Amino acid sequence: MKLGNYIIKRSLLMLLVMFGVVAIVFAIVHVIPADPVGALLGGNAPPAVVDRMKEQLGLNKPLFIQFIDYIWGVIHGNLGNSIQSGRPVVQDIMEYFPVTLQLSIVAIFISIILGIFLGIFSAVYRNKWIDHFSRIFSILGVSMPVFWTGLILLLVFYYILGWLPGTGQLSLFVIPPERITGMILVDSLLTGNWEAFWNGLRHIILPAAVLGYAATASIARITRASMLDVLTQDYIRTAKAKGMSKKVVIYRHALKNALIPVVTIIGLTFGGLLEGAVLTETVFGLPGLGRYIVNALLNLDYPAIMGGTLFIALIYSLVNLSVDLIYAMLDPRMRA
Amino acid sequence: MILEKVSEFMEKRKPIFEDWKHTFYLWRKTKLATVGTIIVLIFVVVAIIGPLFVPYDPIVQNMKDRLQPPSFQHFFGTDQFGRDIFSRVISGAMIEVEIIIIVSMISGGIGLILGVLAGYFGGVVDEVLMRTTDMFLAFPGLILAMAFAAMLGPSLINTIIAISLVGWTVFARLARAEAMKVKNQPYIESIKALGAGKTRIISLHVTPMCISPVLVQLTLRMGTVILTAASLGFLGLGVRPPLPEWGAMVSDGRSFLVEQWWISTFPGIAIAIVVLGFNLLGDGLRDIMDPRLRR
Amino acid sequence: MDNTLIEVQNLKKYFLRHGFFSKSEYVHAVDDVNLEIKKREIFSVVGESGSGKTTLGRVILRLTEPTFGRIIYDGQDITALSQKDMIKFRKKMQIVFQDPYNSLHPRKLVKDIIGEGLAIHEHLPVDEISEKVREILKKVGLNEDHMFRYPHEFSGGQRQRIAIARALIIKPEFIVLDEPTSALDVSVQANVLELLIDLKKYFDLTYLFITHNLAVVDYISDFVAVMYLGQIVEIGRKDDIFSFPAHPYTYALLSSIPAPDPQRKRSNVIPKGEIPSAINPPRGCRFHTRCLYAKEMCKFEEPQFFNVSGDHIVKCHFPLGKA
Amino acid sequence: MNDVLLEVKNLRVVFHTYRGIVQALDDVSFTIHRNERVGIIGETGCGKSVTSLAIMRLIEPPGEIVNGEIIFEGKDLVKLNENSLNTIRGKEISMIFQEPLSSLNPVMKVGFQIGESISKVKNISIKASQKFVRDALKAVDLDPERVVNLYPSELSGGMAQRVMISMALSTNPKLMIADEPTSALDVTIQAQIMNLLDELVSKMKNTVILITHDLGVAAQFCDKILIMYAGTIVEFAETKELFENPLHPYTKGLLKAIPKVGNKNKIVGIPGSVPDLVNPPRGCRFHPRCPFAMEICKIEKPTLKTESQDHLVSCHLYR
Amino acid sequence: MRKLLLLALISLFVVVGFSASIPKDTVVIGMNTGIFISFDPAVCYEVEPSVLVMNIYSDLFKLQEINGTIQAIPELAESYDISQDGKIWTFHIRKGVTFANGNPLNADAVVYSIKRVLKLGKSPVWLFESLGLNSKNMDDTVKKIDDYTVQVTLDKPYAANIVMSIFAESWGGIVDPKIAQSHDVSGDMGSTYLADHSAGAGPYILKSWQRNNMIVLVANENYWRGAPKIKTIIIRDMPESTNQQLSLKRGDIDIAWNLTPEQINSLKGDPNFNVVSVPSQSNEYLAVNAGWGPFKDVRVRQAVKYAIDYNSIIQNIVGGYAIKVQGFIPYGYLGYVSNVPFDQNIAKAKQLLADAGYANGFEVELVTNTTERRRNEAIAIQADLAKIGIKANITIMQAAQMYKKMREQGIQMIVAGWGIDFPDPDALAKPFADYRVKQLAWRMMWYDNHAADLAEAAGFELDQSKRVEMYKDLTNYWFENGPFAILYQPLSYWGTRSELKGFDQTAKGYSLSFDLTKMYK
Repeated sequence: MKLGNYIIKRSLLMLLVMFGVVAIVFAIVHVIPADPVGALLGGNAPPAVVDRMKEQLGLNKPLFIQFIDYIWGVIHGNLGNSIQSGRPVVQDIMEYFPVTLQLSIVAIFISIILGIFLGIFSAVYRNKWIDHFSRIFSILGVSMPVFWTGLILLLVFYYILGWLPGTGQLSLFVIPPERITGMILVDSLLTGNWEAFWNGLRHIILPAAVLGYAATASIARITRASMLDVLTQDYIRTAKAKGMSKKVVIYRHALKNALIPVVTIIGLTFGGLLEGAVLTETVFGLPGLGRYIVNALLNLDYPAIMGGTLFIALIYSLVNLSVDLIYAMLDPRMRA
Repeated sequence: MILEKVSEFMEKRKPIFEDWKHTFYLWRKTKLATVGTIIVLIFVVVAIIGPLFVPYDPIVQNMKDRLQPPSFQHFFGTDQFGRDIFSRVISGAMIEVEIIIIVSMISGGIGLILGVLAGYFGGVVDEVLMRTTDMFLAFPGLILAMAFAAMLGPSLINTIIAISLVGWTVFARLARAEAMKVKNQPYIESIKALGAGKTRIISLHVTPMCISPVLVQLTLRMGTVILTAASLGFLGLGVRPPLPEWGAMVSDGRSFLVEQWWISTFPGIAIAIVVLGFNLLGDGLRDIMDPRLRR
Repeated sequence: MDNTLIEVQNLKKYFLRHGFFSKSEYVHAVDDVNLEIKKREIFSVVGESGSGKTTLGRVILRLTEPTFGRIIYDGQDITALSQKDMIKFRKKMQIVFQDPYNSLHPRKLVKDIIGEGLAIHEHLPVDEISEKVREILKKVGLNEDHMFRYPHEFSGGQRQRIAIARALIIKPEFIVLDEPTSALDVSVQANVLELLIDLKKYFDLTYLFITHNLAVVDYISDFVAVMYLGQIVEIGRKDDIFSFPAHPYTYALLSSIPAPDPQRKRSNVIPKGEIPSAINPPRGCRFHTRCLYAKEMCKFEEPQFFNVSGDHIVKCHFPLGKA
Repeated sequence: MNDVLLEVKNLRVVFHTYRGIVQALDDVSFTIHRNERVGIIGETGCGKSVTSLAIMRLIEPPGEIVNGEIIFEGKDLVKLNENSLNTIRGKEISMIFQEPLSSLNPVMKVGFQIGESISKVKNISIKASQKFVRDALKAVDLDPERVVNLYPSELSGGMAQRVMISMALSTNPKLMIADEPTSALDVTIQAQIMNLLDELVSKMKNTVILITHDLGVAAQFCDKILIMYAGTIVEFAETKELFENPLHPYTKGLLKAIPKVGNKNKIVGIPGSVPDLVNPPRGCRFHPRCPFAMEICKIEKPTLKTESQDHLVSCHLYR
Repeated sequence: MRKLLLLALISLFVVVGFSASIPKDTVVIGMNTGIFISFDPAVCYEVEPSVLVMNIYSDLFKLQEINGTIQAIPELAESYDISQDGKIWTFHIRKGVTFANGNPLNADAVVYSIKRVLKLGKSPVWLFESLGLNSKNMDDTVKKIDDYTVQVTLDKPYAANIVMSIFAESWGGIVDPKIAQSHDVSGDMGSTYLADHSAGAGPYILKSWQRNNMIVLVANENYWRGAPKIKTIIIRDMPESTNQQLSLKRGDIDIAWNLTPEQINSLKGDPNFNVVSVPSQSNEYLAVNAGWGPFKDVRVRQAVKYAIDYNSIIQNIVGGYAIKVQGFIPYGYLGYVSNVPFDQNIAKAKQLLADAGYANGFEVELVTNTTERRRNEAIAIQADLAKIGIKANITIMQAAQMYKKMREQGIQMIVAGWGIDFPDPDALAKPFADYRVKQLAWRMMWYDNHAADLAEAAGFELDQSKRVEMYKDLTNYWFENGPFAILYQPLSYWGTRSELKGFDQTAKGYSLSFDLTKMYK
């Protein structure tokens, strides 16, 4: 099996990409004419204090040296300390990321199910009203600003109807599960804490729905296109000629083929979700990586910005690598 | 005499018109594309002539009339500065159009050129370009746009630059894929066999073929551009006030959502409709340009 | 006076094939081919898919760079030329592709497609180009109204005529015809073949005719080369080959053709099995895996060319009719 | 004794396109008897594939059967609902196609795809059908143990067509339609496949409709040949009769246009090109290209008439 | 597939419906905690977290609002002596006070805590340094006399109120040396640990802090003044004010911390809610760069001050939650000037501009940061300035960028705020008038020696009434010449549920003082 070689090759390329990401972010962040120390100290501190603080943080060294130092640190698994919190960035990420991951997973689950169903309906009933409806429905998801949809849903489901909880990951007086993965739902399942599980599930519905709905359109669109494409293929005609029922033709013969390109889009969509998480986490007050990076950006916390983006880039690349592998496994043509 | 010439000319070029007629027919057949086109047309028309007809100045404040609910005086109500939201939404259309056009030209242009070059030449050129797009693709666009916006300072032009710099990669990939497909087609080969140079082949023959997928994606992305602008606004990195940019209006009005819902709702609806329009149009264009449908 | 237009010496073309999971391999598309094309001749290359006949045609025009070997055009080694110097040779040699649907730019008008060569080589004013396009259109049996149409409005035969017109407008000496009629219906094929024969006389052309259709080869060619898995297995005057096929493969090909005649029954000398992959071609004689007459020796030793008669040569240990 | 298996009456199929309505099949009628091998011959766009798809009721929008009956063993397939059709497709009538590789589902193993057909006919699970699958593969000279677990992408064109044949014949259908089964294959492989098909069909006594553009293939395989032109049937006769005594000018032209190995006669193409079926010529659809065209040909549509014993032709020259 | 959909629907309904009211001894606060960095008193410098630090740690002094002015009163320092020259302070520490864990609070702890701030050198250190204490001289200047006496030597005789105020702030919190040292990581004196743990003697103990999520404080049952009535205080992170508003209305939080004026106004008149507002310890100002172009001319600066519609800003932008103050000394402070000389007077402003030679106006860049209120103020000011022909282009910047630009004297015009570091007019006169301290006046290039001298002299004036006069003189001079227009003194406001009582007392003196023990239900 040459799979190993392939993975090694891809991983090396990924390293290169990561290096580029670091370089780009480093460049962007450091040409910002701003002063993270100033942000840290607030407006009142006199200049002498500012200078001393810079020295403490090593921000007065030449940029090139700072870059080398940073790369050196990254190689050793050290993303530096956050200027704001003073804690190691790695520690911060490990604390925040599970929240984002959990949110993204639930969201992508929602968007995959919704997207694939809408896509199939659209394709099968092409140019009928079902097609129009499901396309408009899915496109509406990408048409509204995520934060606005989030607030409206909060208003309706939390404030007016009172069906779902508002903010956070758990209700106040629910005892959180012991931290194992950091993902509340997983941890509560692992520890058998059912109250926390149901509560956590209720809390994640709104943000995940908002996020997932926004990602639905791209999945629905590719499912539809791919399904339409597949339905005109010769092997579908063969299946029909074999006397297979419509259901078997669509779900057994067409869908399996149609889903192959959908898999690739899921990787890209995942990237979009991480992006949308920035907004959703703010609206729903979730302690995730998105908010962490936003806060870091707003305070120009260099190490946190770089560490956070680098990490997201890494996750994104890993997801896409696995998507490519899954793709190859799903499609026998790639194995030949 | 001239009329004859014209009719002769028309007669000769009938197939060209036929082709357009075909396109038009397909367009009319794809109902959602029709809807999308109409929305986008209305949007553009409103952007161009709307400001001439708005009942109030979109920028001048009138604190006496602040936070008025929708009424006949103010169709969409007024905001916290007493500005007429209807007028602001109408005037804002032009800003969106500007953002969309400039972003499309920058990111579509960069993407098309780089993508075609990479796709046509392959090898090292391709490798370098693809790794670069990987880098840009690897981190979420919004965060990158935020970083750019934070770096350059929030303003209309910086928003545009930020979104463009993030957005070109998609087009580069599309153009590259198309160029790779096209360059091995017999019709390009025959031009090569005729002795055409690389410049000629790329500019006259390959690039035109790569435009349509880029164009379709651009149309689809135009909606996203508005949304990204809105998201930047939400994080406080959007355009400079007091410009009536829709995204900024939605995000500025969001703290009034419970009591004065109209402030952010109307621009929000405007965004949703226009983005929907662009998406429908883009989907439709994709269908219309689909060679399988054309044959 | 030397009558040879093109001489191909030891031509090889290997393609690198990247596997997704597997390691990269070489496809031996053209493997050590030697041939000579005389002026004003129709030289046919015949073979099944994967025989490398198309690649051979493309390499001769340097649309694909050869891996090894020389191509001598009218005494000049064109493999050594830079792309820039190649341009003036491009005027002399042209190609017509098999697929009439993809060989014309779908977004260009016929006049631009045909006029392209003139636009590249002769910097003529638009009117003059139009005039020449009009002329050539008549030559290939189309009319001038067709100038302002798009390719998709034409039938396969008409498109092939357009492609021929495009090749002819720059007055080449040599044309590679890569399966020019394979995608056409028989009734149309006959017309296009006739056209090609007429044009050859009119313009004093030399053809390299690539096809899998032996009946067409028999009809049109002067000289025939039979290819199998990247190699030429038999080469000679058309009548020699068709009357006295020496290679078992040639013989098998001939007998596989279903004759449009209910009286003739199907033959039993059909080669067995599948065509092997050109990535790892069989050792020894490449045809031995399918050959009905293969002996032990064929598996290990690659045959040399054997001169049957005159310029009829065959690459086989045990040529037919020799025993 | 009623040995009529399939009777097509006045079949008319159109395709709705932006340019107008394409009249793909115009009033097509023919009868096929049990155990016959009928070749449908014609050039691109003559409607031969449309005919076969119409028999399978596989005409999809924008195509539409607007008129006619397709009577298969007494049932009019045009009027059947989807469910009843599915009991006929695959079981009573099966079909193989021109592009064997793209006609197999790329993500399913060969064994599964053949098993699917068998399981449906025999009403057993796909798993249980596997032993029949092996038999079916053996019948087409493939190594069952190896091939069942392959994906179509791992097959060569010839092997794939063998798989298609085994799939089509595994249910022992009464009628098999082979739509250009060898057009995409090399001559040597084509000969193998045609020999195989001949052998199998002789053994199982299926009725076959062979659709091809290659008169050679048809000549060697079929008992009867039906020539189509521009959506109409122009001639229908026993193979030998047709080649020895072609009646229709189109058939004659076709035979003259084919280059034959060892035949030094000059080949002659048919002038002009196939008409646009949006606006087909009035009268006989062949008249613009016909060397014998008369005034009546431009006005009146000829009908398919019996000229001599079992030799039908549609031409005003014969009345 | 269909089953999946059904399952999703069912689970949705299972999930629907919930309620959990807040217990009586618990208070839940909704707050944007995005900028929270640390609860270590030696590190914490931001307004909201330092409010909590003040309730986790006890200081030598305490700030309290008495009769409308905020004063420093003895807390852990039962009494103090000041030497004749005003430089040596001796603190007598209250006996019998223990930390929350029972460890004794003594002179060692006090000395340790002060030295800890100096040694760590984090954000708040400059306030101690402004008294002449630093990490180099601390062994001489901060000394333990006996177990309950500490002596601190300053470099200059600062006014007593300044010194006491600085020791009363969050950074003056006394840290338990045992806890701090036992969690020392490479010499950080426990500051990593104390970022989210507590080691104080205040009324509350920091039980947990999940960043960007939730902070839990529990009552310190050993608190030397007696355990507080509210046993648990939970601060939930809610970055969106709309979310806080909804949660407050739903009863999921007791206090909404970051509401907009409109949101708070919507609570008024509803018996379920109270609106609590107190004067803020800060100024909201517009500043122009006295070293840049037209603003070099004092008349142009005055024109700007006359162009602004102060009333409208107070009414419409901050919803009335502001006190109309125009001097730099806020309401409630020594030297407060109630005189408001500026009101919008377009004609006068135009005249002043014309006199200065700018009848046709000019273009200027108006910088402010991303907070919504500032943005709105900038937009309003932009409109006002347009009326006198000045075209202001608003540039919104990150705080970090804005301060950087400001420190480089690169700003033409800015809308910002000044949070007061300690409750003494000196904390305002110096930055706003004395360019030599390199704070606001310097940043806006107002190199006015007269103003600087006055501000400096007033800082050392020990006679109270003379000092008041000096500040009044300074203010009047500053009104005419200064590059600042104070827009207003903000009121801080909160929306609370009406079950919660005593929050008005709690919030008094915010943000310099905030006493959580005053709340009850």
